[in-house]
Amino acid sequence: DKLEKQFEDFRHHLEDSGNLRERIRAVATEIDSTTRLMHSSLLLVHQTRPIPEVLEKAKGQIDVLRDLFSRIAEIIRECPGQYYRFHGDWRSETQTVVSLLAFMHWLETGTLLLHAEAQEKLALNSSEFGLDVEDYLIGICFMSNELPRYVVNQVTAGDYDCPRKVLKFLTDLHASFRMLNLRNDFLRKKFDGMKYDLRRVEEVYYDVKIRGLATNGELDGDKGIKDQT
Amino acid sequence: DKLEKQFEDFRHHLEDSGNLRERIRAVATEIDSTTRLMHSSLLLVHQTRPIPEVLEKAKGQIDVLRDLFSRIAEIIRECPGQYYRFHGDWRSETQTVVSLLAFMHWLETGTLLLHAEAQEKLALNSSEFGLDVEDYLIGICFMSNELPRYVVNQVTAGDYDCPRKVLKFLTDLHASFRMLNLRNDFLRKKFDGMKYDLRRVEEVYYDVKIRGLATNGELDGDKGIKDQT
Amino acid sequence: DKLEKQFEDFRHHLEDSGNLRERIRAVATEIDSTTRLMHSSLLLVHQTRPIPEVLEKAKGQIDVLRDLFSRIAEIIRECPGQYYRFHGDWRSETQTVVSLLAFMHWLETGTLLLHAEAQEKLALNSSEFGLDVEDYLIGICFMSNELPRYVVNQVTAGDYDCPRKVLKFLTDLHASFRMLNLRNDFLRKKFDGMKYDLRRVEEVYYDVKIRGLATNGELDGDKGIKDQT
Amino acid sequence: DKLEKQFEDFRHHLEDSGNLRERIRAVATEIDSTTRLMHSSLLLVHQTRPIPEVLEKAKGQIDVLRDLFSRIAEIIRECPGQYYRFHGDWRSETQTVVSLLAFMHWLETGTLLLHAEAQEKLALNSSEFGLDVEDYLIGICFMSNELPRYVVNQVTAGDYDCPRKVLKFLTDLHASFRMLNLRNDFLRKKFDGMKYDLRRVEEVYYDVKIRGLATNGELDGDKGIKDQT
Amino acid sequence: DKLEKQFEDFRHHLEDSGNLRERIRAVATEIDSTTRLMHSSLLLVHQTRPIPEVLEKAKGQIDVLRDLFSRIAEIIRECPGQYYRFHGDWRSETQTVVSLLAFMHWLETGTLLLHAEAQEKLALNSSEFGLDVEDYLIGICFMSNELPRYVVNQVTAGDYDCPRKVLKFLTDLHASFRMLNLRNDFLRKKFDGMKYDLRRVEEVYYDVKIRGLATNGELDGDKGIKDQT
Amino acid sequence: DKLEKQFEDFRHHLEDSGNLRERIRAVATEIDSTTRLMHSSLLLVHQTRPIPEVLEKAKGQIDVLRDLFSRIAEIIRECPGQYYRFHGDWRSETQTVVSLLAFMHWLETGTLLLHAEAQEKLALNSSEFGLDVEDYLIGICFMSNELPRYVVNQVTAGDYDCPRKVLKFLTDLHASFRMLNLRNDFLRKKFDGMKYDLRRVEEVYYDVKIRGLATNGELDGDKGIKDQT
Amino acid sequence: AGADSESSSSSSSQMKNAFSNYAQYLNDLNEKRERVVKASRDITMNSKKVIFQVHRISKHNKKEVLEKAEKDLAAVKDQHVSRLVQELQGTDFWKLRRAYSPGVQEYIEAATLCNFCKTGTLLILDEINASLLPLSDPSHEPLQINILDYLLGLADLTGELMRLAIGRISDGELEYAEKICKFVREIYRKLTILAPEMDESSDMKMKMDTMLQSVMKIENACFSVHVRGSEYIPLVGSADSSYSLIGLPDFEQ
Amino acid sequence: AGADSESSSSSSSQMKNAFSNYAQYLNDLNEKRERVVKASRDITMNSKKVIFQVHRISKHNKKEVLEKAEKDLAAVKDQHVSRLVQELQGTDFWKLRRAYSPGVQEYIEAATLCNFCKTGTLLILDEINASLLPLSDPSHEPLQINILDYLLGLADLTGELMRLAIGRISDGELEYAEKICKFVREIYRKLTILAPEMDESSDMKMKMDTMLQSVMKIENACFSVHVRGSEYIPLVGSADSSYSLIGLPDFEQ
Ligand SMILES: [Mn+2]
Ligand SMILES: [Mn+2]
Repeated sequence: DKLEKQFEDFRHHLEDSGNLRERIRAVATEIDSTTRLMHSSLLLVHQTRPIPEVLEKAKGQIDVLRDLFSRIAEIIRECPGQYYRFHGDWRSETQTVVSLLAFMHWLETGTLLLHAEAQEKLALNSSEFGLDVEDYLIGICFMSNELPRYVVNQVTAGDYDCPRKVLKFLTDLHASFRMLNLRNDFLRKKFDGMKYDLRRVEEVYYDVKIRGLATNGELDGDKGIKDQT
Repeated sequence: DKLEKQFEDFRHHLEDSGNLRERIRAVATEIDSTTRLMHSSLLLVHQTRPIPEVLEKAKGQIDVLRDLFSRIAEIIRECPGQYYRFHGDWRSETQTVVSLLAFMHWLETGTLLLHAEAQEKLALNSSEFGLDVEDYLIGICFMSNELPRYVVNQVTAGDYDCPRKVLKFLTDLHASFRMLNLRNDFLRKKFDGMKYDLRRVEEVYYDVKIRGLATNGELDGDKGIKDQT
Repeated sequence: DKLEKQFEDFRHHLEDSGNLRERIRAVATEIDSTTRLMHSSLLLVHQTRPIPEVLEKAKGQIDVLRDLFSRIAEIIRECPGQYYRFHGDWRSETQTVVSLLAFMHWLETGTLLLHAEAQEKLALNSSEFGLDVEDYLIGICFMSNELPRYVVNQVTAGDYDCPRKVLKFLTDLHASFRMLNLRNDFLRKKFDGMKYDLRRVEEVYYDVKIRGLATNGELDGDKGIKDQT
Repeated sequence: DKLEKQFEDFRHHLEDSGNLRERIRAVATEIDSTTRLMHSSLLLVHQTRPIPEVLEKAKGQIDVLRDLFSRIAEIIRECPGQYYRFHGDWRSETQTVVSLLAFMHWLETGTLLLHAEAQEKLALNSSEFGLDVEDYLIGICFMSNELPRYVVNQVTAGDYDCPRKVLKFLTDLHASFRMLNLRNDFLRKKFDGMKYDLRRVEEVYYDVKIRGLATNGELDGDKGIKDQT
Repeated sequence: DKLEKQFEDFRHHLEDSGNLRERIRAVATEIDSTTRLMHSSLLLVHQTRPIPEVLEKAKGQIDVLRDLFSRIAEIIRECPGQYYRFHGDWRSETQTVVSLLAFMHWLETGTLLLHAEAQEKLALNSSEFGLDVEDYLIGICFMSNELPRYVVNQVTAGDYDCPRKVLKFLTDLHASFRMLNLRNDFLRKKFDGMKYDLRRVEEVYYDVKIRGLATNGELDGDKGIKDQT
Repeated sequence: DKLEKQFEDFRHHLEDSGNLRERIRAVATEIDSTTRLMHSSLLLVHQTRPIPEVLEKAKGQIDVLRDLFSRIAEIIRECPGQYYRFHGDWRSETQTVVSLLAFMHWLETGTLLLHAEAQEKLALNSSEFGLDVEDYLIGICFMSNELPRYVVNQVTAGDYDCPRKVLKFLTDLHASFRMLNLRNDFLRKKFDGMKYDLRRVEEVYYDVKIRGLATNGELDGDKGIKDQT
Repeated sequence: AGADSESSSSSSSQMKNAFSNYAQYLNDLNEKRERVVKASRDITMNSKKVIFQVHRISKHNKKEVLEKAEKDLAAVKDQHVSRLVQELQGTDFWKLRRAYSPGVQEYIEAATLCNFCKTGTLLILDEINASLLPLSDPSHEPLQINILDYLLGLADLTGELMRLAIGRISDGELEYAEKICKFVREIYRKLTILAPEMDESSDMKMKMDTMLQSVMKIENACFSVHVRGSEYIPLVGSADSSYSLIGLPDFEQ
Repeated sequence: AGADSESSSSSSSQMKNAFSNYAQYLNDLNEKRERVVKASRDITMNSKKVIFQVHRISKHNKKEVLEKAEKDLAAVKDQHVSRLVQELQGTDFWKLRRAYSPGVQEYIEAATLCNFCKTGTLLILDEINASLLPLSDPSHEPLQINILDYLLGLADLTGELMRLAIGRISDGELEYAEKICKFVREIYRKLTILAPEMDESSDMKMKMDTMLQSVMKIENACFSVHVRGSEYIPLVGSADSSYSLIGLPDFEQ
């Protein structure tokens, strides 16, 4: 009868979305492994290995990520309009991806990886399967957390120009975030933490400055972190 | 520059979705008021007022609900593909709506309001703006919670055949739910609660039966709750 | 300087209001003791002592209460307009007072003690020092919590008509409360609890009815709880 | 060097036990599915289907369970002495298995499934891979929770001798449990719940007795629940 | 009868394991006292007492520990295969033991105390009664937490080469841990904390370096912390 | 009858002790006000006012405290042997008193206010109405919490020798506390907090030392905080 | 500077001395507390056994069961409560109250339960305290249980009486259950007035809630039996002299 | 029975009547509360914007920034605080305090912050209340902020001052930071005495903890700059007239 038929349909429906979710989680787990590898490589930057060398290994994984995201996109394509139904299953991993890509991009160019550029790197496409703006922003906050440590270790290794560059970058980034009217949520909390990163970098810049160690490059005429490599 | 432009865009984006969310919440609040009115009318069923009279008032609100849901649908139409991004903002109200409609339908026909029928009553349309299956199922669980009280009051009022009918209905409903492979989530918890409703109705049926009050209608040859009206 | 002066003034002001609060608290503590005595007397109703006897002792305390409230009113008169500044210091005691008075009134008359009647009993006066409506309503909810226990013990003592009467009263009371537009606050929570009282009384009535113990007084032709006294 | 070697070893060690745990969890999930099937079949006992028919389907799954447990045993054999390291990963499923087997056994024989018998049914072996005593006891408590419902439904279906038998069985079981000195843990809490099952069965027995419906079989000379089938 | 016999057996079983657990807990409490004595002695290292003197007193307790662990091993020998059943009763104390031994070892040799070495020091034996690998790793994390404080106090005392050595050690240790695929459990949480230790040591090294206080020993040519004694 | 008499007696007894408690609480509230005044005066030490000036005002309150404690002693004399029955009603205030007296004493002499000295200052007498040792110890812990802030502000004000002195004092105090066998209670928790004070002072000393700001007074040849006054 | 160094190290050694006194004080106190806690635990355990024994009561074995229970209770007093006497001299009586209170409360629970079963009345505190006098030799102050522990024990008693009532109903002794019901209601009523006046009344407040639950459980059970019983009478008639509301055989014998 | 039935149904209809009065009362009250809450939210939002504006301050733009902030603050008062006047007549001033308190506190925060930046002193309550007088027309009692809300707002002010101090340090204005530090310490000291005397002091107790954190953050920042600065002087000498402790360009302009 109709009742049985309905519940039979529901069973299929629930199983299907259960399977879908599992498939997504499986890919998300792979993304997690990949980012852990990348992160491990990138950590060497704190031991002042040359940046190109450090980036090389990490870059090798971007193709892998691209492939993994395309697999999620493919899965989502099976259930049009339900991107946000399953979003929670891959978002935290995506935020980590953004933070790593943005860190790499910054090491290379000294500039912020834009949302559009992040999508491009991951071969995503807003109209089909895009990068959620809040995930992007949270990822950027995570990246900011790495910078104080980077600056400290760079100075230790003798790169006295680094604090100036990072300070300029973080100051601009912080100002940009302040333009946003954030709700009282996770993103807001992450953003609030950014000001401590800023303060620590200011201190290091000051330490270098008073010792006459800082080169006299103007903060405005910044030429990117890339110069140092 | 591009950075500024990006954050300017983000600001608009965040404000837009904030506004959208507020508009949805406003409609959801209205749905809540409407269901409270309906619930108040339906409560008279426990005072054994004639069912048609009880239903009449509640039915009058269905048009209002239909209108409210069409307003949410309209809002969602502004951001295609993001139904599930905002779903949390109206789902709990929707579950209450389903529970009331299903209770009314059962009072009238003695059968379960199907998902398709619920959509129809609310003039929803799966392909555009449908009723989420889990919301439907949770609503049905809520309805089941009303039945023990109904049975007790009906027996008090001298309707000794009611427990048998309700037991039959709940047993079938419970069996149908058991076909589903539920995840360990809210729906599962609600469904787990249904077994207490079932047990209570069994006890009332037992009370009636042991005293020889039950009519000898067979459980199999049930003709629905509607007969009593 | 004016800064010092301001903080000095503040200290005096806060000390003054602190003293006032302490005086109020002292009276509130006495109200508490008095209501405990009353409550203890009223508890005898569960041992099916004759109602007039039970009420007599409790009634003796009403004069005491009246006096205590007049003392609070006097204190408040010292700080015109600040009734609600100190309201929190006697409101929970007042709610208990209302619940006891309403229970006594119901035992005697079978009807609900109205707000105006409660004020009258306590010799309060809305224009000067009145009974806050929400406190009154909360007190009524507390009274409702006593009824299921009362019904159970009355039936055990052989009064099989009691459930019917109480059910009628509680049903009407519950319906009256549903007319109120409650915010999501303490009163709402208390009112939500009333439905469990109602359900419990329905079950007791059911237990009595199904065993043919209930007299056949119709629910409509209720003659009030007072008849039994 | 030694450090690297050690962590390399650890990595293998942790991966191995991670894999092991996953393999165990996979089997435990299968046990869960199997018990859900069994439970579904057994629920028909409340709809008074003939016991042999009900048992038949459920019994068919015992082989499956035996096989699943042998698979866990096999896995555990790979890491001798570590039964209790992974015990938490299958214990809750095992408790459910015990409760179902004990219920089936009781339906068939009217007696308690002993620990040794439970091991036998599952082809377990204390010296290698046994059934933990506390898991067994918790499973028995779960079974007891099913009995009041069973009794109510049996009486409804006209089996008036059932309450006497169940009461005798539960009374003995409860007395046996009281011999144990339980710590203040989960098992103790489950056991504390058993007294409510006992009380409910007592009430049903009483209901039947006062109506002269109970057969005059003596409680002492109980011949097992099996007679009724 | 069999039922009684079974529960009689269970009573013995439960009492026996209760006693066993109590005996283990008694030894664990003694381990706790001993480690507190050791810890007290070791704290003097922060007051820059000569390391050999500091170690001497602490080393005196190792024999005591060895003896206590042999007592636990003996108790466990009474119930073969149940090491992990009672593991929770001594594991937290064991982790502290590992952290102290590892700290002492590092002070003496500048290297990490390996798992095998830790077992040796405590006269444990993997095949009978070994040191659980996760307990060892957690203990190592605890040790890492002591290092930032140590470095700060050493620099204060004028040992400017210490940060370099500790940084090298911690960096390697951290990298080793990163090889492990940790589950989301207590160990993972403790390991996550290690990165704060690392960061703090980097900062101290930075402070020393930027002021030209660091000797120019290369990070690679580290000769161990022992040199300084 | 004797039952009534007993409860009547109890009521009198409890009312009496309730009154006593209220009288004690009233004095305790006055102690609280007094210590707040003292605390507020002592806070000026962070603004590097000359210590004698800061102490003067606070010292003026000691007589008041002495008087208040004698009033509690007098009340307690009414119920011999029940000191510890009411202890909870003044202990938290007493702990604050100890912390302030000990802070003042340390500012003046650079040494710890001993238990006997604290009693003397308050004109207490162990044999009649003494200062509970645990209250004393908790008060000392509270005092330790003030020291890091004090050191920071002293350094800012140019006193570079302060960290060394405070570190010496705190290290000794911490070592002394470690001699105590603390149970797992409030005192233990407070003492555990002392290690953070110690660590913070070590860090401040480090900050001063690494910049060559510390005078080269040796830690062993400490001349006490008093010198600075 | 030499003098200073001396004064500093002497102040430091003064501190060490003082702290070794504090350490001694705390060690003594902790050891005593440990002994009191152990005694309290033994009192609790053995009082619980007495309570367990009382619950073995049935229509037919009342006398034997209660005799055994009373003998056991006396043993608890002589062997374990007695251990508290020399520990709780002077201010320690109140200082260590937390350490022994659970045991004493459980003892009160057991003693009052036995007494109720035997006499149907409440054993009052004076009587209990009188029974403790022989434990003390003349050189010690006698141990006298305080009102607070007595009342807290009484609060727990109602829980046991609830179990007893349910058991008696199962056993057909409805009147006995009703007697318990009255008794418990009366205790609840009395404590309603006293509870808020007690030291640290929040514990007691929680116990009052539990107590009301217990009272209502008894009332509901009596109600249940009553309405069920109402069906019984028309069936068998009141002539049945072996009338028992449930009349199950006594499984627990 | 007929009469009884009448009396019963009349008592029932009496109840219904009474409840429709209660319903009216609650509806009116809720609507008023809703309006007050909305006004409070608007005051909060706009006061926060004023505070935000103040934080845009730098060494060089002080005057413009503060002028704008003051203008905005005046607008908050005229457009939003004014909405409270007719709502809070009579006992409603205290009855609805919870509904408007957050907004008023935030307004206090903004007003005192502006004033501190301009004059370096604390704006006192009398002055604030005087500035509110023009809002009321003669037929109404004037709106006068109560002490409690003023003190609660002051407590929050210290958090903003902390942010301001940190910003000033980054900007090289160490002396300004030290001035803030002194000011905040003084407020903290004053509130130490008052806080426990306030109505419902638990809120304030939490704020006091936060305030102490803020004070210490400023102190630590001053300490940090101080010890770092100590290294600066030997390097560049005090002759450098463009001496600035950090001397970063002002990014926020
Ligand atoms: Mn008990
Ligand atoms: Mn703020």
